[in-house]
Amino acid sequence: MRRDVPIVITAVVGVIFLLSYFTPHPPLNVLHNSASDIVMIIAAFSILLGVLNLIRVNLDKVSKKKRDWPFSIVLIAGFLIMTIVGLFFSKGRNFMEFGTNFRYLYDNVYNPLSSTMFSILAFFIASASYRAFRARNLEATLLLVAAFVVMLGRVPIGYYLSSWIPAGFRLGDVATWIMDFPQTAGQRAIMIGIALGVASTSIRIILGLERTYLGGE
Amino acid sequence: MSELFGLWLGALLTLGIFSFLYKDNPFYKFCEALFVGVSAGYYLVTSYWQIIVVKMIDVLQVGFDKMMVLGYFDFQNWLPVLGGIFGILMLLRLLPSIGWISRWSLALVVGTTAGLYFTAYLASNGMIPIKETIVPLELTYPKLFLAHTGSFLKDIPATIWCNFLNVLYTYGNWVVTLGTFCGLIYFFFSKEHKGVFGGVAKIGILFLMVTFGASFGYTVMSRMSLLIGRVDYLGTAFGEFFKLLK
Amino acid sequence: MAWKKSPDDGAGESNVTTYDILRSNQKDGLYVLIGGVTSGQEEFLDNSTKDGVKYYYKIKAMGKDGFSISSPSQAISSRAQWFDMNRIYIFIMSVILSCAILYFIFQAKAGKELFIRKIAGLDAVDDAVGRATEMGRKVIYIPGIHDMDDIQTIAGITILGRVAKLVAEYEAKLEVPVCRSMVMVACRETIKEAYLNAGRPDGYNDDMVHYLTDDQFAYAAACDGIFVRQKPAAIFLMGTFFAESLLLAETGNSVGAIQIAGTARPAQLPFFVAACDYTLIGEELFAASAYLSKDPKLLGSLKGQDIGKAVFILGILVGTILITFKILDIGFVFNIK
Amino acid sequence: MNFLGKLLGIDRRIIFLFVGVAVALPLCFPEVNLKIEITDSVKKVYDIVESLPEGSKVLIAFDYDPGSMPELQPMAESFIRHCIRKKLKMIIMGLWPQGSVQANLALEKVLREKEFEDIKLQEGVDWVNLGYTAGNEVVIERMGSNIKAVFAADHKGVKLENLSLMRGVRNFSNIDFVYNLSAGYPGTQEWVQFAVDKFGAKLGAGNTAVQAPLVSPYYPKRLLGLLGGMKGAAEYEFLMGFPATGVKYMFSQSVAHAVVCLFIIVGNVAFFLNKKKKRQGR
Repeated sequence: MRRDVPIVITAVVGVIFLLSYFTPHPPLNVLHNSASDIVMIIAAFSILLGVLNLIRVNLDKVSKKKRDWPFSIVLIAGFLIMTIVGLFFSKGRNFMEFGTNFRYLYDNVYNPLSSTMFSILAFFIASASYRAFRARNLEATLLLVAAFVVMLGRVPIGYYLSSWIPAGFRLGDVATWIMDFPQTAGQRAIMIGIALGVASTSIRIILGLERTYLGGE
Repeated sequence: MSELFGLWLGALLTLGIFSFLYKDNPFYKFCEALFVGVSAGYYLVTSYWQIIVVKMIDVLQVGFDKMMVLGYFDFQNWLPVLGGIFGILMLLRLLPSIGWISRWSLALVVGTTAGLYFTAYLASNGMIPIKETIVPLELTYPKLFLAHTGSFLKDIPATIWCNFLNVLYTYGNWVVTLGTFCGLIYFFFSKEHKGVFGGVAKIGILFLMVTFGASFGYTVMSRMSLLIGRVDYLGTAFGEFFKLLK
Repeated sequence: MAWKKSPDDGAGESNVTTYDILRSNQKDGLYVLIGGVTSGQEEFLDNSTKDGVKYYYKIKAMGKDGFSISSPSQAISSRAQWFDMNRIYIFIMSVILSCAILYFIFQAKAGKELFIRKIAGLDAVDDAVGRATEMGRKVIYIPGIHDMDDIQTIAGITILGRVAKLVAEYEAKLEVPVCRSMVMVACRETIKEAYLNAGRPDGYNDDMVHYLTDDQFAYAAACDGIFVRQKPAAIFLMGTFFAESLLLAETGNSVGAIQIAGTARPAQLPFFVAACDYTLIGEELFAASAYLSKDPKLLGSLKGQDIGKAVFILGILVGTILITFKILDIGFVFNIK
Repeated sequence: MNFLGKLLGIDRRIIFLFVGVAVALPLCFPEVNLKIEITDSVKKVYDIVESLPEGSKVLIAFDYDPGSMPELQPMAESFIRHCIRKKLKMIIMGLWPQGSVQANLALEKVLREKEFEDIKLQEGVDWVNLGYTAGNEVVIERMGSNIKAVFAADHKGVKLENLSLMRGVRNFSNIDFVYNLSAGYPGTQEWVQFAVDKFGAKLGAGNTAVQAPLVSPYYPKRLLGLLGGMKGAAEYEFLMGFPATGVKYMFSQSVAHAVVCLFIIVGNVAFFLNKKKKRQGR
């Protein structure tokens, strides 16, 4: 029951959905189209597990006065406020409409935090390129040159640097060439490889060869 | 007023996150904890309203109505029950003695994924790139031009450069076919990368490096624009603040 | 369905601008608008039919000054098929690929030795875990930010199984902060099993895996905090990543951890290559668990993959030659409808 | 440790500082006027709008959310500015839920500008905002036969029949130009495939820097003009003779790029000098 039932479920479900791609006949086509919804519903139920874990870990920190415990209070408070406001004080299912309390919190707390975290990438991209783009060997040099040309080719400085060359042959055009040809080739090789890797992983899962995530007895 | 308060609150939190760039500090820890808590709440609320309510309860309601009013059973409307049942099985994790039943839900999800991804990836990542790679290759000589302004001697470097780029563009498709070929050779697992095979695989790596460099450089622009947007937001918030002080 | 162009189509002042398509269940019943096309076209595909039901169609030609309606068409009904002929080639490809993979799995099972080349990033796993043990610091494993409905996450978790076994053997410490609840459950099962197999079931506890939040940037913020405060000796990033890839990898780099990353998201690979010590590129991520397990059956599947690769390469070469010399365009074989 | 070694292992916070200053400082000097090379595809959009007679109807599709504001909002603003200058009628819609909100923000901002102080524009007569409708490319396809079948009312709930601007607007054949601001899916690709290919609409577009190369193959045949990223926004403002946010942002972006490039160069120079020194030392 513990070990074999899950393996059978995985195999049967896997084969059904594999075939459903080729069969536009009910009930397989209906199943095919509803698959993502079913999975989403399971995920929506299980989010409760994660959230309870989050609360438990942080309550634990507070009660045992572990390092940085006051911040755990902030975390729990943030979670409770957002959840209660969203479930009970924000126009029900239209909770994201303009003017709801939930929307206010989203716009003024969640969104600034999220977009700032995103924008920090600008700094990290600079420090990563300083460190990584050094002409140590042939591979690193190609990495460096491609990045450098594309980076410059897409802003006006690139234009100023190469304005002595007739239009159509400037830095921007070299950047376009790199993007259109060698870059496309590399992307395709990676993509085709991934398709094969996914296929092989799928088969291993369906055959029950990869099943660590199902645990033991 | 609440709008202005919101703007400043947002600006303060923005600064809190930025402070991490200097070093980890209590201000950042506060923002981080708040962010984790608020976003976990956000996802809980969204999953409830947009998935449990819209994708399950509403759909079942329609199925129920169809059965009651029209008297026919629509399979499609009852499928969410499957999600509900396995979702509840997942929650049995909370009871240690029968927690292992949740593996059935995991098995269902993993099986679905394995089945759907096999064909989806084979189509979008396998077949389509191959179809796009099959293009006629240029077999003629490139047209070379002597000078772009008429006087060859006046602009030798420019002319050489133009011809160089012209050749690159003319034989672009060769580069794509060759690069895809060598890149795929690199991914071979069951053959040692030695001799000619190893050489081709090496060229494959070089192509991958150009690819990585180019897409890195390509992304810099959009990341910078995000930062510009953020900094401008901070500027607006401070502007409002100083206006108030005056 | 198809029809003849209106005589007004493309002729002077009272040009037809659009054709509206009307449909009904009965010949003389109420006709409802279901779609339209611009002038000059003579075809329309109705995707909204119920199988087995008879339909009648009318065409309404719209001009600038008025319209005219055709008489009803013959009854038409659509019918479901058990096999989608549009997908015959991808079906053939699936069969070839599956057979190749299965064949080599069985070959390996029968005891045939298979050669697998070195993958540098995976050979470094041992060192990374060993270093963590020596330094007395943690190993942190991040299985991407997607849920179990992404095959990359599953691949990431199977690799976690191998890494966790090593960690158990070395008696190092492991922490897995996750971004999805189902992933939390799966990771716990995986690690528990790994500790059991390593003969250290008592070394495992549920708190090794903890959930943070579903949000990608909040998750990244929290992970960055963990990196900076715990200063792990090794960080694994295996699974689906989006923009947060560099947020994680660059902070991990700044605390001096050995980083091994792997993803099949081409857009994020450059950042891992720039900021991590080792990167598994695309297909290598899916091969990793087989490689680390050294299980002949799993290694057999890698050999099967290579056969698929050979077929694809052959397809590209033959197709290119044929089309270059204008003999035949075999692109339709790889066309997806 | 010697100077070169220090330079190679520079504290990344110094790099952060430089990037921060490079982004923030130019924003403080909006007066600086960069010379900008005008791309053909941008000029095309400008020329088409210039050529439209007064009272022509322009459809503006806002397919983005606040995440892409820095790049697309300046484009939206200058296009609206251009429309008001040319006295064109604007029909606004969004395939992204947030789109029509972005439109209102842009419209409000432009209407407050000094140039238009004396102009009184009326909603429903000079512009309408149809709001958002779910359905992605299907929305475009259905608009091709009848717009009223897709949008029954505008964003405030006013019936389309009661909006004088919408009288006589049945489908794309009654619209003189479609302008799409896109940050992904659904966006310009879908507009080209459905509005242009199926219904022959005249389409111009503004895209984020990441999106632009994906749609640039459509230019110039199926897509009549294209603005790409902040540079595109700046160019359009330049053409309008009204340098605003786009130019300001563009300046900031250029400096930031230059700083990153300089760091890469410095890093490599230090790397080679260090290698040479080590070799000599041995």
